[in-house]
Amino acid sequence: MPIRTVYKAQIDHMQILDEDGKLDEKLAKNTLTDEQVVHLYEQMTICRTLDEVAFKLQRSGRMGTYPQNKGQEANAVGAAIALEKGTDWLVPCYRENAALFMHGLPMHYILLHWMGDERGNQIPDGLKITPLSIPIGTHMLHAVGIAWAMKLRKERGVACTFFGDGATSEGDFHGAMNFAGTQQVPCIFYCQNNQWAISVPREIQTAGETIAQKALGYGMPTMQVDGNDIFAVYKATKDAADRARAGGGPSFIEAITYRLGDHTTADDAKRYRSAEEVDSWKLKDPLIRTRKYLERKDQWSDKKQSELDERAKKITAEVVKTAEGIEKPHTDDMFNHLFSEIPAELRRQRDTLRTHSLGQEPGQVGLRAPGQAEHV
Amino acid sequence: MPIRTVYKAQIDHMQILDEDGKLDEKLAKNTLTDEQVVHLYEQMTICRTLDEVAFKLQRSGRMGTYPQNKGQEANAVGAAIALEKGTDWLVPCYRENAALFMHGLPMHYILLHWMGDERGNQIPDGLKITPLSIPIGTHMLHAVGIAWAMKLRKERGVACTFFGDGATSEGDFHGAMNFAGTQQVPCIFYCQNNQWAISVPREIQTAGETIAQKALGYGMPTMQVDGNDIFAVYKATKDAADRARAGGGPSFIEAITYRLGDHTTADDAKRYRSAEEVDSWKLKDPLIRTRKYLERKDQWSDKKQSELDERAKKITAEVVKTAEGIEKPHTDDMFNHLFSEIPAELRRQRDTLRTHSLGQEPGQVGLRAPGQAEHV
Amino acid sequence: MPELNLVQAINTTLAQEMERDERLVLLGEDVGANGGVFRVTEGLQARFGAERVVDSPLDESGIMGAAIGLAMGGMRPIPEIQFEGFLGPAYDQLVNHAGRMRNRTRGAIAVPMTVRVPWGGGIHAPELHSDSPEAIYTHHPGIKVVVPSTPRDAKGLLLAAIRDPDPVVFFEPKRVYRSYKEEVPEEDYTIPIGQAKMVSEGTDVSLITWGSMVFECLAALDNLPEDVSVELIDLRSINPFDRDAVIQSVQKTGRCVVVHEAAKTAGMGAEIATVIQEEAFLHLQAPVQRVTGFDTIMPYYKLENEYLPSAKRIQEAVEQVLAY
Amino acid sequence: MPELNLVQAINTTLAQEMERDERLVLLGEDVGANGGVFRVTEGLQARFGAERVVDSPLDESGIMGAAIGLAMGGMRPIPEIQFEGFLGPAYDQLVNHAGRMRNRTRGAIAVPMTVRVPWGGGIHAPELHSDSPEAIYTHHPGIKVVVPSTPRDAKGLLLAAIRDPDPVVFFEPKRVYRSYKEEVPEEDYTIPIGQAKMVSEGTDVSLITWGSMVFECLAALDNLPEDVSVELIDLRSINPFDRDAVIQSVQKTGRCVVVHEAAKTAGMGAEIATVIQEEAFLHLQAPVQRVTGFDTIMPYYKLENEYLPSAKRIQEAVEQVLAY
Ligand SMILES: Cc1ncc(C[n+]2csc(CCOP(=O)(O)OP(=O)(O)O)c2C)c(N)n1
Ligand SMILES: Cc1ncc(C[n+]2csc(CCOP(=O)(O)OP(=O)(O)O)c2C)c(N)n1
Ligand SMILES: [Mg+2]
Ligand SMILES: [Mg+2]
Repeated sequence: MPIRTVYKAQIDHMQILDEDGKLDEKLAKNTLTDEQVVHLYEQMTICRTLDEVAFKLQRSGRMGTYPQNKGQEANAVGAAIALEKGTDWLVPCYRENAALFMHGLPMHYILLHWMGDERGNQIPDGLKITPLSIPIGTHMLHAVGIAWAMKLRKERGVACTFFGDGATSEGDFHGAMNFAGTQQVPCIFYCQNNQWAISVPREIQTAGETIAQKALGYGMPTMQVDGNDIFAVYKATKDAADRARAGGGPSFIEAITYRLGDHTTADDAKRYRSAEEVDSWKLKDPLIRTRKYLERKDQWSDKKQSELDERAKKITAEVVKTAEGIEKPHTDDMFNHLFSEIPAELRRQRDTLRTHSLGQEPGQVGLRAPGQAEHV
Repeated sequence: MPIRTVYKAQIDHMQILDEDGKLDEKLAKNTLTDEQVVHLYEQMTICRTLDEVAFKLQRSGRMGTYPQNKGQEANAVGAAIALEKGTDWLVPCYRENAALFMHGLPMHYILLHWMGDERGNQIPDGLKITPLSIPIGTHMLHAVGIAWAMKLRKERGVACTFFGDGATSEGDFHGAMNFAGTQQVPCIFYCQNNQWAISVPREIQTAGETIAQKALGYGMPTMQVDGNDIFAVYKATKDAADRARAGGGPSFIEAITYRLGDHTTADDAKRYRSAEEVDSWKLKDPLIRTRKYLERKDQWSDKKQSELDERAKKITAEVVKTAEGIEKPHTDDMFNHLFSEIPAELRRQRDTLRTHSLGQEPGQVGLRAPGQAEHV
Repeated sequence: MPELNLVQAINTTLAQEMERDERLVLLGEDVGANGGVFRVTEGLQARFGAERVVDSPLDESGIMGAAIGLAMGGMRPIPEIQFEGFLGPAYDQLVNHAGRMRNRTRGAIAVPMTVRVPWGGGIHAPELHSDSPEAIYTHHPGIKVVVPSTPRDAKGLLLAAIRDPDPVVFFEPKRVYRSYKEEVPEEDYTIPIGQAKMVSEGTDVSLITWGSMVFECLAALDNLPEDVSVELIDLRSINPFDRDAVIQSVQKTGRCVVVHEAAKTAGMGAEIATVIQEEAFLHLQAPVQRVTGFDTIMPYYKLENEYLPSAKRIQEAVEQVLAY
Repeated sequence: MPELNLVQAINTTLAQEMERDERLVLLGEDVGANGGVFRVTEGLQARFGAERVVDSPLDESGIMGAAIGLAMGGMRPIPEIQFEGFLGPAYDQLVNHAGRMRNRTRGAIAVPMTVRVPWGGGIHAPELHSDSPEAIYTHHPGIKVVVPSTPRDAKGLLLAAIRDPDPVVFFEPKRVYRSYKEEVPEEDYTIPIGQAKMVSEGTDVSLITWGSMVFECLAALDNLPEDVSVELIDLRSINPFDRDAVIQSVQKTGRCVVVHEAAKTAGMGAEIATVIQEEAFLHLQAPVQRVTGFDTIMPYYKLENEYLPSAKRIQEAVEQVLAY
């Protein structure tokens, strides 16, 4: 046959809860209960409150650079509730705070991290969470490896990794997708397409019409969802997790969302995007939409809202107190954890806090007796 | 709309000259003249003869590792004739010898390269060819940059880069495709899918059904062709080049082909693939098929064949003579070309052929007077 | 002469040279409308257009590889890598392609490009935003490496780098970006790559450094007794580095301390100390000492100042070398 | 005890340890049916199955990153990078993730993996198949680096590496793969990472090297006058390296030559020479000398032997150091 079709594909976009808080009942079936929605609304609100608090901490010099999650919270909470805490792994970038909290990360860890303290990454035992990832696009490979390990160990867990639209340009994104596909590992690739990578818009990031279509090259199930819709996020993640658990391999989710704040506190988004654009997305804010839904269903009230606001303030104030109450780490800390056992020369550097080696009698300069072992 | 389709795609496979040498006349319109076909057949034959000669050189210790092109020659010649010599750039891997020869590379350069001599890469002035690329999957980015430069300089040239199925797994493949797409550069991505990357079969390389679908993620026109069919290769490359010249940006071509030999002379393909598989592909050999076509059109004869074989032998013998006649490079050569001007310390290393610095009076050890400049 | 900080000096130099040479193309993440995350390319896209100041996809290997291709195709690309920690993904293209191209083609193909990279610690940034990998790109042959420490040097070295027919990595000490101003001549001038700067002449001990550590060394000098005569050398170029300046200085002083931010082991301090003992052995009155980052990962910012060489550590080393 | 070459020693050790520890997974290009391009993993896929001996896609960064994830997930991956020249694409994952994970999580997450990499020159291979980047991975904190030179050492070091709770780069000198045999004990034994081997004791000069250069040094010794007493040390581990062994040897001999294949500038020779002058300054009778690859790209094979340190160059340096 001179010309024959060898491949066909189609990608769908799903929305269940629209911008006015109206639900598509059919699609919503077997998704979130009202109780769960209330819970997610609370989690989103607390996360946003933390964002505001963090912003102020940075501005008053009490914290370093911080990336707000504002506007994207539905992705984190919708995915987190679709996954099993303690069984499934979360492998985040840095805009999924609420998901990490829901899976058990103490909130002050996030502040500690951005306060320049590695102990913010010292994930407590038993949690299946990896720390925030600073180098963009590199951590998805770790999710693939973790998922692969679970497959080899015949565990039922799934790894879900979050990343931005910009991250899909890195070579390691390609590698992660390809390894996940060839090894058919239980991994969910959750792309928070918030339209911007710092100042670079989606259209400059890739010539493809969607991000979702990137998954086609790896033979991977893929779809688009409204990332500001907790129902759609939940359903897409749950379906992907179910498929993965059943041995169906990896899935890709492109969630259309928007960061309402600056890229980080070091950024000024007004330099590169218009107020109209931001305003148009404010109307799609997941908090507003979820609240409208709850109100529509008589599950919410102004009173509940002010109680929640109060509670969020209290919780976050507590978190700040905890984070700021943690003393500056001892200088030993930067040496003690490089290897499981500290090598002799590094130990000397730790104990003397210097790299130069003079100051002792020549002949005994920093030397141990031969064969004398070093133990930590 | 709760669920709507946001993306659709379809990929076609094209064959014009089938395995029995039968042509699809409609598709073949405005492709290759008989004269051109004879020319390409000759080029393929000479290239294959060089392969055989090179194999023997390696086996007799007169050359290092060598990767035969055997079975894949139609890709090189079909693409080369669709591109403009001296205007379009060829950015090859190492299985496109015939294309390089057709665009002016002296044949002995290829042998020199594999004889462990950088002068095999010293592309003569005026040729738009980059040297063979050893690190897989990295050179396509250079093709994108070269194409980009041509676009910026408003030249009419196109860059065509060749690579294997294995190369599509590297991160730089992803980067090259993405940059080409976003910058809409005049670049053709020509993938010789010969089914194997050394011992790794296509199915282990990627979970996608085709390689061609990888281009979808970058919004790039893409198709599959029969890579052992000079007509299909020509047409696909010509269409892509025309589109690129007209400002239509990059294209992707997956050419289905097969290496009939070992990966290189250091490889033993019998370890990982069956004789049946190889035999089935022997029937699709581009040389056989092209000869059949020419015979069918009364353009070929046994006499012409033996004349050609004779000529190929003579040419390749001459090439070997030239390559082997080139004296071993002077040791200076490994120092002289690192930078446009050789730094003082490197010059010392070159002139003394040593890295240690003793042997002179201390106080004048290799030192020049202050401010005394070094000129090469 | 205008007083400029490092950011302004690089910005105006880029503009000046882009005006002069049409082949110059800047590319990198956020270099366009945003003017770079440090605003080094501010205003350049507005002035020279989006064809010459290109916001790239988020892919450092792509930026580097495409820049190599642009150079091969006759342009003079100036890729920016946003932070030195993100040179990682571009490492292969930089060392195995840019650094090899001229040599492996015996001069047939060259890669004239200047890779601009914010470099070093001291600004309390997140992880991988405070490293100093100059030794890595020096050990791999074929790439020139410079680290200007002042606005005036930056201009001269940047022009030299851009006009150099070979790849140059141009490390910009972040800590200095806005912390130091000096008069920068408006006219065109270059500073040869490979030439150190004598910051202060001295006879007792040679203090060799580069980047923001020049300022830390100056602070250390302030705390030393008046009668200690230190010769402070700002290396400026790391590959090639000014062997003559180093050797002559130590032949004079007989003592030397090398200071850098990077980890000690297999860092540039080792190379410099080794060259000194190779070439000035009989002049040496004391071992060459290294005051460097520790052999561990640059910590998050709470301990950053403890990691980086301090004026105090430098002073101590100088005193000990003098007392040897 | 069977006589094995390096390939066989590594192969049998891998098999032995895979038998013992179910968490071991090999992954890399062509490691399966083909047994690796050097046949180091020959027969292992047939024996342990395609789940534990995995042919990977052609993507070194993917191999490294997935291996890191496997380690984080409780496995003990042994990725193979086909040639050291192709570590380039995997560099970022190796130094910025594997090397940092334990430290950046303050011990919460570790990356126990052994990266096997054929290493070094001398087999007349194509470009990027003959490099020796050990200094690079030593300068970046957090990664252990070993280079065994003999089959027996390879076994002990490989077992130590696999059982190490941190990432180890295990460089295998290609030139030695099939050129040297020795008896290798069948039982289980480890050689501690960081411990050098005294190849021959001596009193006049210390000769420090690793990898295939051990054999080149032995050849040099053969050509030296009988009365010259050379202490030959095979470093075996590069990070951490055995400072005590080096320092004590030079304190005894007062003279030292370091030999390695990699380019001179900012190579490991510089670190070793610097440590010696720091710690044995007053014992030194002559500058430490480096016999290394030149500061240019490893040439294609016609000039490979001219690039690599030869017995003759080593001998010359030893004689000159002795005559100083
Ligand atoms: C490898 C790497 N390159 C560059 C950066 C600098 N940087 C930090 S965030 C960012 C943009 C990320 O965009 P995206 O992936 O869309 O995530 P978003 O911030 O929008 O959530 C960049 C370029 C980085 N952190 N890592
Ligand atoms: C970056 C890199 N990794 C590994 C290799 C070793 N290697 C050489 S060729 C090859 C397979 C290439 O397969 P493919 O791209 O399909 O091209 P083919 O040889 O089949 O034409 C491999 C793994 C290499 N040269 N470069
Ligand atoms: Mg984004
Ligand atoms: Mg192939």
